[in-house]
Amino acid sequence: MPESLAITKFSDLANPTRFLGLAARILPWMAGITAILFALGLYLTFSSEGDYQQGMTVRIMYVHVPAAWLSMMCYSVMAVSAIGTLVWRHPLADVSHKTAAPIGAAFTLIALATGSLWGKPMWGTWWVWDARLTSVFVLFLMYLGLIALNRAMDDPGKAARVSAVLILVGFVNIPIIKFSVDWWNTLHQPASVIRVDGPTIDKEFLWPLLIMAIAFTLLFFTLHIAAMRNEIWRRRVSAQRRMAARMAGQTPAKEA
Amino acid sequence: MTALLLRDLKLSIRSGGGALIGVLFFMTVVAVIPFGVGPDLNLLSRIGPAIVWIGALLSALLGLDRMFQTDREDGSLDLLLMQEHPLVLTVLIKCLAHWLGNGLPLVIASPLLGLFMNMSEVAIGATMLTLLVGTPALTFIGAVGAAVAVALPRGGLLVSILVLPLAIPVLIFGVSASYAAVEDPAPFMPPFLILVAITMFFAVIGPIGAALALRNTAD
Amino acid sequence: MTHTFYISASYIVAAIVILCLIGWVWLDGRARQRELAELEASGIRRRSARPAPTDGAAL
Amino acid sequence: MRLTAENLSARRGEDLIFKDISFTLGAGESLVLTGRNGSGKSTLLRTVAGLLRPETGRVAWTSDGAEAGMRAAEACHYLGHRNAMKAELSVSENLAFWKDCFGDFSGGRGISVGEAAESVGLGGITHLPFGYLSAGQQRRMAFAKLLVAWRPVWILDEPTAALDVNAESVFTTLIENHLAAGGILLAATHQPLGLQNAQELKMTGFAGVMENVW
Repeated sequence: MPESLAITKFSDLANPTRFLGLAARILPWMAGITAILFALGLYLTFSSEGDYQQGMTVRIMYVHVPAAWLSMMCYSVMAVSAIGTLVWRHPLADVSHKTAAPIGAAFTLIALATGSLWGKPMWGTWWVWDARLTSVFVLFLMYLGLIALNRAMDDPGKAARVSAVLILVGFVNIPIIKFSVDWWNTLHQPASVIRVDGPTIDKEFLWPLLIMAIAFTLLFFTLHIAAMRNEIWRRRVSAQRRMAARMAGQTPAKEA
Repeated sequence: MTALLLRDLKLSIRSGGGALIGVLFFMTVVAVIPFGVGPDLNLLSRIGPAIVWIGALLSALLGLDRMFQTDREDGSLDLLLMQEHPLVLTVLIKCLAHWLGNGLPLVIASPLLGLFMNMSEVAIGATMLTLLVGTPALTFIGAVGAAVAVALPRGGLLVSILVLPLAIPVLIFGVSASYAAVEDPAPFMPPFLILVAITMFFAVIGPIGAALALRNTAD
Repeated sequence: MTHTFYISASYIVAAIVILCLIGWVWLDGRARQRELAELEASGIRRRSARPAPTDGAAL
Repeated sequence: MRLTAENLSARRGEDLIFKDISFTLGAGESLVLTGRNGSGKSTLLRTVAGLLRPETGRVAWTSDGAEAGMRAAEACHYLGHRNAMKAELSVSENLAFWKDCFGDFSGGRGISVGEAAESVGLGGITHLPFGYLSAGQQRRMAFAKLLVAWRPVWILDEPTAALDVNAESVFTTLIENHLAAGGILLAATHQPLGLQNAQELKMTGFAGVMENVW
């Protein structure tokens, strides 16, 4: 098969079989690099000094910020896939946004939990209803709602289109989360890494944070590709079972 | 009978099951309260137990109408009615399975919502405990409503209307026990024991009433 | 409570959630592969894989 | 071993569907109800199965081992229009549940789930979710439900609807085996089931409104 040439073409990546082949090849590498980055990141995290203002608790940042970043990036990935579903009617796009939802929910949960654990010593309370926290919580509910929607519908194609519409409508929440700390005066501190005028954060914290962020991002993509592969397998099993049911009807029934 | 329990549990977990949706509804209902009353943490912690209880009550009502409806639609209910086992026992098992699939997740999710309402640790513990004891009563009361409404089109709404007034005592004693745990002069045990008594009372009355209704609505 | 408690708690929570996620993806994949193998064993194949089963299609 | 109905009458809403129907069926005997749509076949079957309260009369089951006052329904299998199987569960989960729930009635034993599926001609697909099956296959699996637990009386409401000729002959064979084993059959049908020496009861439907009540 002349696949070496065609593999570069996006349209051929569309072929689930081709995707499975690619996934099988790159998944071990991605998993390995993720593990190495996590080891390095965690080492840097625990060897760094505490912040003079926030003390040792600044170490929570190295989990909290990457998780919060992923909770938004995952939704953006889902939004792109949703466009893929609605505009190009791409079967892999369906699979992509369906499988990203549980992963996104998990990372949002980490962001909420670690934020809460950071807030208790800093602000003296587990939870406040300020703009940033509330909008992230709404994001979490949206992830769960999408999971429930996908589970509630029998026909995966229809479920994918309906949830794609919902994902795109819900995308308005992402800018609200990102800019909530600038637009409203909240307890949550403003962004210090991704800014127009360059990061304000101290170099000492920046490196571990960056490495942890890259490690988390790679972890997300590894899990997402693996989950997509599972979903493709699941649909294959389902298709083959349906076919098996049809074939059993055609063979002459045995006399009892 | 274990087979029936396991089957109903499997159905509540597999696709289309109500467990996840109930919890999600619970979280959403409680999460909109601060938007309505404002993010004042002191106020929220004061009304917290009541809000969590009302949220749990509404979410428990949500899945009730499906309790016998699905079995009726595919004809399983007919076969269950014909069997040798007393119908009361069958209904009791179905209630138990329904509570494990829909009520227990609410109890497990309640501490999280307690944190969101800025409740103290004691208040969260008390609310969770009262929900653990009180939600079975909601299921047993709901079973009667679900059995009465089983043959009706759009029975879901009717179940809520039928069940809500009966559930008020559960709400009263559940909330007052939760408050008694945090507010000093009031003792915790009397309302809590009344709540236990209500649950045990409905555990007897509910299945009997539901069995009676199911026998009489068959057509 | 000390700050160490909050730090270790948040790392533990994150680790538990991530391990659950990895475990879910891993076990789900294993289960799907087993189902495909069972179907294969009972003689049901994808149409494209039936004439000459290749690596990718037979997975 | 005898299934007796005495002076049965039943109504739907305010209409009296039939009145004063009596029959007695012994071991190996069968009764086939015929008649046009709405003639009360299903109503009679549901009354015998104990799912509808008869207006007058009673259904009784008598046999050596049976205790007095036992509901006749406990000796019956009922296969209605609906299959009583869950689309979300696999065929074997469905059948195993009903096998466990029914239990065997005294005087016989049910066969295993695999054998039951085999005898309706669908042995290889019990691991599939019930919802994946076609309407005819679903009906056959619903029929397999009668085989997993022993009941002397089979009450079948249009058992062969949605089935092809081939499957019908399978059903007829299974019913004949059941009768040969000392079973009793009560069936409503449009198509002839091809049973030898079956009694036939022609339902006419609508025996009048309840004029004596109002």
